[in-house]
Amino acid sequence: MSNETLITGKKAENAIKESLFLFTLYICVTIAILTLMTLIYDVLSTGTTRLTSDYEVGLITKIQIDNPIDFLTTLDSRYPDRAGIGPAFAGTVWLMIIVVSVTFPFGTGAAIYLQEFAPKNKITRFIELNLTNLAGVPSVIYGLLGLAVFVRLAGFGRSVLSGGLTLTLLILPVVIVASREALKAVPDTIRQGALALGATKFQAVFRQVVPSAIPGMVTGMVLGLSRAIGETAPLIFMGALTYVNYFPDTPLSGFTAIPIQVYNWIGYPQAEWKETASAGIILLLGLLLIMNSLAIFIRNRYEKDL
Amino acid sequence: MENVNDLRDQLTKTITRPIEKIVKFFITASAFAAILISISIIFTLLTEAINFFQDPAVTFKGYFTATRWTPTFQNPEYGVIVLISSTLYIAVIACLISFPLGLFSAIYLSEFATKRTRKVIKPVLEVLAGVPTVVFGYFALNWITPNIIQRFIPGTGVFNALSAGIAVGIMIIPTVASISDDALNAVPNSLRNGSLALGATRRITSLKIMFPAALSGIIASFILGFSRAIGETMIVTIAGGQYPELNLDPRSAMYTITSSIVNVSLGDTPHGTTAYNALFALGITLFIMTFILNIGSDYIARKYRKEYE
Amino acid sequence: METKETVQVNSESVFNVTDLSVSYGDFVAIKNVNMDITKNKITAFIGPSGCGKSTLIRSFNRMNDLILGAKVNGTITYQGVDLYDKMVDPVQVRRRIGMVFQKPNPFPKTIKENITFGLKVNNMTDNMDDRVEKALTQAALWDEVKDDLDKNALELSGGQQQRLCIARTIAVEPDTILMDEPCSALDPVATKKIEDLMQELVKEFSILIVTHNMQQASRSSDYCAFFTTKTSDDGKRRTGELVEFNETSVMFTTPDKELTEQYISGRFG
Amino acid sequence: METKETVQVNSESVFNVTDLSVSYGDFVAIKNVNMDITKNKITAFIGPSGCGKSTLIRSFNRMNDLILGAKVNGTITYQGVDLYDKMVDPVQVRRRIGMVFQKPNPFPKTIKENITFGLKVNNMTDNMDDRVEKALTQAALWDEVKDDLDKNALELSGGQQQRLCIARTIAVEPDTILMDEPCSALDPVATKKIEDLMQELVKEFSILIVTHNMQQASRSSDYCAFFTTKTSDDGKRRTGELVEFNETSVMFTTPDKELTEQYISGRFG
Amino acid sequence: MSLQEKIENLETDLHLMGRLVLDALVDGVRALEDKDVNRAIATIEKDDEIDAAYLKIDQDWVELMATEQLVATDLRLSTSILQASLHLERLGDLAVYLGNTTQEIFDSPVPETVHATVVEMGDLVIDMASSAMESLKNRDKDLALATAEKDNQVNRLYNAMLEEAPKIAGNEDLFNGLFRLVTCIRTLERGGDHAVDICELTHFLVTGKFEEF
Amino acid sequence: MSLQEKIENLETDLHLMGRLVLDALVDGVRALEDKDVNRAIATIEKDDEIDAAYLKIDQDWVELMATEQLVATDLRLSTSILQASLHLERLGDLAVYLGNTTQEIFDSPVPETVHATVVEMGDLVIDMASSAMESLKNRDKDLALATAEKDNQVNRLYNAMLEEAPKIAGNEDLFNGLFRLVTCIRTLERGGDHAVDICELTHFLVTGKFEEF
Ligand SMILES: Nc1ncnc2c1ncn2[C@@H]1O[C@H](COP(=O)(O)OP(=O)(O)OP(=O)(O)O)[C@@H](O)[C@H]1O
Ligand SMILES: Nc1ncnc2c1ncn2[C@@H]1O[C@H](COP(=O)(O)OP(=O)(O)OP(=O)(O)O)[C@@H](O)[C@H]1O
Ligand SMILES: [Mg+2]
Ligand SMILES: [Mg+2]
Ligand SMILES: O=P([O-])([O-])[O-]
Repeated sequence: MSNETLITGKKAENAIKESLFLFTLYICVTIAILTLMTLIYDVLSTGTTRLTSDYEVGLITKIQIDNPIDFLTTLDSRYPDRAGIGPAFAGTVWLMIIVVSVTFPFGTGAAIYLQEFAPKNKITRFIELNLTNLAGVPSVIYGLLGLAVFVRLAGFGRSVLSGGLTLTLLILPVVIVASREALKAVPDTIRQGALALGATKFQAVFRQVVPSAIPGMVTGMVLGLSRAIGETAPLIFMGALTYVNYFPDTPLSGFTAIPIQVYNWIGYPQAEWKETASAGIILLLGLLLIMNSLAIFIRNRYEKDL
Repeated sequence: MENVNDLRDQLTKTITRPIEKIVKFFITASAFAAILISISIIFTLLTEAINFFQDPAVTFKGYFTATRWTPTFQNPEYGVIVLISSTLYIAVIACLISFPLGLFSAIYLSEFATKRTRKVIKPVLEVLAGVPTVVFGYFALNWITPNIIQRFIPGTGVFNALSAGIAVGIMIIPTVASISDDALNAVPNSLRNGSLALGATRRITSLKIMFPAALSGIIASFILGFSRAIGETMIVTIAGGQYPELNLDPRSAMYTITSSIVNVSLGDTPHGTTAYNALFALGITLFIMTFILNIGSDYIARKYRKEYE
Repeated sequence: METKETVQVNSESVFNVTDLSVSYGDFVAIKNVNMDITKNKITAFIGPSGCGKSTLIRSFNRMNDLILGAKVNGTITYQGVDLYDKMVDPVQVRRRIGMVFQKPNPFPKTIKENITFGLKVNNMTDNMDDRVEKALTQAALWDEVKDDLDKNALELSGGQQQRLCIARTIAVEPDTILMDEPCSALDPVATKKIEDLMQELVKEFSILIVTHNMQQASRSSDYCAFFTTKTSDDGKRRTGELVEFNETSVMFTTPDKELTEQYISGRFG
Repeated sequence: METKETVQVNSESVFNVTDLSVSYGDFVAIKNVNMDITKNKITAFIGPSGCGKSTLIRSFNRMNDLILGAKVNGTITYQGVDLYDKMVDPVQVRRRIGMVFQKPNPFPKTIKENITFGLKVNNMTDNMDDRVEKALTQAALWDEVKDDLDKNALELSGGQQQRLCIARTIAVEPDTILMDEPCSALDPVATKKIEDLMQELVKEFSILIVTHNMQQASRSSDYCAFFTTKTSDDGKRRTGELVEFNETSVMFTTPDKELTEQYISGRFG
Repeated sequence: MSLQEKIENLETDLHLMGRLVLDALVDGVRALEDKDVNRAIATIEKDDEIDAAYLKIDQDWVELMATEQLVATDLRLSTSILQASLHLERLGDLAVYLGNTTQEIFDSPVPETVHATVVEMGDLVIDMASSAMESLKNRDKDLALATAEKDNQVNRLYNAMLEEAPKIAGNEDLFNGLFRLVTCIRTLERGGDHAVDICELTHFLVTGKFEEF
Repeated sequence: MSLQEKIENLETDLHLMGRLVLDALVDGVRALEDKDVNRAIATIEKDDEIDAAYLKIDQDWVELMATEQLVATDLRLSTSILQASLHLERLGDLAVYLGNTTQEIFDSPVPETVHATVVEMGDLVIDMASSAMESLKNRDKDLALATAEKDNQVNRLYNAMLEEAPKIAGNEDLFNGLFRLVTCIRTLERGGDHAVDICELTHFLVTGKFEEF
């Protein structure tokens, strides 16, 4: 066999096909990334003017919204330049508190049961199937469910509690699945190791497995929350879209939330509202970014340990 | 050696603590809550939907054959086919955008990207996946429609199916890319090395070895993406418009199941009216469609996971 | 139960296995095992893959209980007590009969916590520091880690991890240590260290070890059991069986069974 | 390039390694390797974990190109051609120098497709069926699978999978086969089969094998290279080095170096 | 080469060596019987070949043990081969001794009875050595036992002859001690050889080389 | 027990056996020198101990080889131990022969010169055997070589004596052949033993048991 093929060979011919293929891939990735960039750029460029502007429109205007903090604390208004996102922001905070306090115990509890204790039988399998399906059920349907169960049946009315519980139902499957993944990622050898030392099943799970899985569970929780924070559709059914211009003070108060407020503003025909909507979106994206970074941070910090 | 009886006493000394029982009860109950949620979804949707069909104005036949969806009109028509076709139409546009872009991005990420590039792009895609849909809706309405659609396809309305479809497509790219990437990554590295060691190029390796090996996972990502597109609400509500008639022109507005649900609920439809009940009929229709897709995707995904475990 | 008290226990043997078989559902993995395991000796289980060595060794501390569908028939008595008696709590059994696994599996915690975990679940919370030191010393690891007890155990090398796993096993003062291929994930140098360690430990513990490595069995065990899979007459079921149980020196020089000879001299199959 | 043609190639040797070192970024994994690999012989690489055996063997077919940051210095000539010459296409190199990996890695396709894949990418599409049969026969697998060529390769046993991987490697008619611990995932019976197979294959191919198993090196190789890690004077860097390269029979009876003797007789470290 | 083949080769070599030694023995005994100096010289010359065969077996054996882990029958076989080769080597020496003796006595008068007995014993030893190798080849325990029993006859002849010799010499009392001492001398001479052989082992242990001192 | 310890034990056993054999040789030579029948009997009795030591070494050796893979120095050492034990065993036989001879001749007249030479040779062999074992113990190649050279002196004495003996007997021509044949007989007797030893190997190969036939 000659050695020439090693040197000349079909390198060139291959190279063309290879580069072409790689080029296609580059294009696809670029488009995917570029749209995101465009989206963010568009929002930023429209919204920042709103957040930094100090111009006055109209005659009665006295409240000048000229910095982001004011935007966060001010009430909504009929005038785009004076509309703040205060009640919506407060509503979102309320929602988050309700969601976390209900989802965390139930989500992790269910995950621990299913992953560690559930017998491998038809009932368990049925629960699992339910969960995968629930995770994929469109959010509007949760809205309908919340409407029927919390608003009407439980009599919570169109309140922040109903909204929070509805969002809880929405992200519960996501959190359960993520927590299960975190538990699943704990090698079986850890369980066996603990049991072989004479630990009871309970000790093995709660002293070794769960602590190892906590970072993953928290990450799942954070990601679930970040989904909840941006959800709009189900909250529409909670009356969040009606003009709410006060801060909720009890769980049974009416409320609105940031994405709803944004949706509201998008709906107004005047061009100035675009800027206000953008400002709302910037806030929303900012919150998401913080939560995602948190999730990534936790994951990177603890992932290599296992 | 110790006495056999002592030993037996020791070995039979079982310890149980009440706290363990309580905790176990609680977590078991949590898990069963999942069933409860599903049952309540089906139950609430069904009961109200049954009320809907009991209205003499509504016929089962009409529900599936009428070509208009006008529940709040004087002479209401309930042609769900309008909504279903719009929904599928927009979903298909979304898939045409997201499948190739998502899949090729996944191939790039798992087969060609250096570790560093991957480390940047993966989180970016994840962030993209987390962007609230209302933002995509805003983007479709305020950027895609004026800057792309209306510029290149004159005569397009402010609300149009194309723009909504594209935005939905962009929204599900990360889903498709991320699950496909997971599927490609689940293929053991040893297969890649095996192929390269036989003298295959990277292109052949990714197309002939890695892609088929990850196929079931990729299909699962497609199905899930499609299901997401069908259930997507805010984008289509904001950018897709509400054209209540059967229509296949992408430049015009369309009326998806989800946006009609939102619209009905927005209006001051009183509780108990047929129009109100229609919400739940639509809900169950949507539920069934996504249910089938989700279960299918899960089934296929499970299969591929088993292959390499 | 009363009848059990009359059982005559050979003071030399720690386990007596009688007519043992283990099945997974319908599938009988290993059957008809009869053997007495001698105290303070190393007994090795060898045989081709799938002959049921792991299945069998897991029966000695009821780890099989954790496997879905696994069912043990026959009896294993441990110092005269039937391990599968309904009244016997497997958790207690595992405190007396420790186990070391194929892949080192330290908990993702500090070195010290790896050892104190076992102590805590066994209520051995007095003199914890002394116990930690003693266990690590016995496992020939103390000198290497004494200044780093708070280091994460996962930062240790594979061989050190395995010795840590042995340390945490002996810390709870079992009588017997079961080892399922404890060196198969280790390089020869680390393997040598573990083998040397076994020679030390056997003075105090009885050791059962499954190994794929015939040389390991031959050089480090006192007794050796050879298992193989036999195919049923209709060719459908393959079940593990004990072929020969003998002193290691006899097994490797003058095995009783032709099959053993074929296996140990590599002419199997 | 012209100059290369004048290189005097020892007709006996297939690779000449000169002053080779491989680094990952700043970390030098192995350095100063000089050796001639003899044609149609089995050459084994042994040494403690982390001494750079895998790193080195991957240099022989430029699989190191695929590892980020891996950098090869010095020269490896293959039948007189510098493998790291800029003009040399690594894809072509890998067609001539096959590789078998530690864990059997058949493609999740049929048995037949596993072999035809390599044939296709190498444009050897004539007489595919014959080539498939020949490769499987050479890999001592034909009889076991000839009726099931369309069975999924993943359904084969571990040992069969590894032989299939060998079959698909030899199907593309390389001159040399590199094997990185090809038996470490196999049981002794399957290992024996692969070793027997190597004895057959070496009549036609040159074989380089990395093995952790000293017995395997001693019983199946003709030449043996022993590597070890040496710590730099400041105790910070650990670099792999070739300690001894010798005929296997000499290495295992009268090694030249004290270090080799310590390693092969298990007194290392 | 597989382990199987390596052991088989080693055993074949042993039996080839056995053949050589038997040939040498036959030559030695016949040479002595016929006072055939040429044949005696031939016998002596064969010893180099025997020694070479012995060396090869030892070397191959060490290589085999170094490269393979032998157990059970394989191990016993290879051990037997090593030890048998040593015995054969010394039987080869015996043949040489017969050859040397033939050279010394071919022109001396020797008592007929003694001469006849030596030849008889020689034939017996040839027979025994041959059977012994046969038994080893065929793993024939019974043949081995039967062969071993023949040694009694050798011993009987030996003792009878040692008592006979002084009588033949003419003065039993006077010569008894002398003859016995001569056999001691022969025995001690062999003892020296054993010591030398141990020295060779030292050399082998230190250098790894088999060498005749 | 670690490999290291096992080999060390084996070597210790060999040197203990060496001690036994040397003691037996000293006893044998001294008994012959002094015509001391009691000491001769003691010598003969020691052989059982030697045989037992030999058997133990062989058994342990096989066990060692079966359970450990030895290479390089370890392998050479254990091989040397095995072979040395065989040589020692035969040196033990030599001592027994001297003991037996002493019993035969203690009341016979023996020519002074021959008697003296035998003792001289005996002392030489003792010296050689002792040095040989010493060289093996200390891995002393030079001592081994020096020791091996002493064999020349043994051979010289042997040849000289064989020429001397017929003269002492009174009729060189008549006795030359006779004496030489007697040494052949002694040699052949030992040959028979070698054949028996091979037979023992057959037995060992088949049954795995070391047994004296
Ligand atoms: N959890 C399980 N469920 C069903 N079958 C099992 C299970 N574990 C093992 N088996 C089967 O039981 C048989 C014995 O398995 P086991 O793991 O005990 O073998 P082994 O001798 O330890 O093999 P190896 O040497 O490969 O570890 C095998 O046929 C295996 O497939
Ligand atoms: N991709 C890589 N990047 C950085 N360092 C590496 C990489 N691969 C290996 N190394 C390092 O190079 C050294 C040699 O590794 P290599 O895998 O070649 O050793 P080896 O002799 O094959 O060991 P083993 O017997 O465990 O397989 C090790 O210190 C290892 O940590
Ligand atoms: Mg196992
Ligand atoms: Mg490696
Ligand atoms: O081999 P020897 O008969 O002289 O012991």
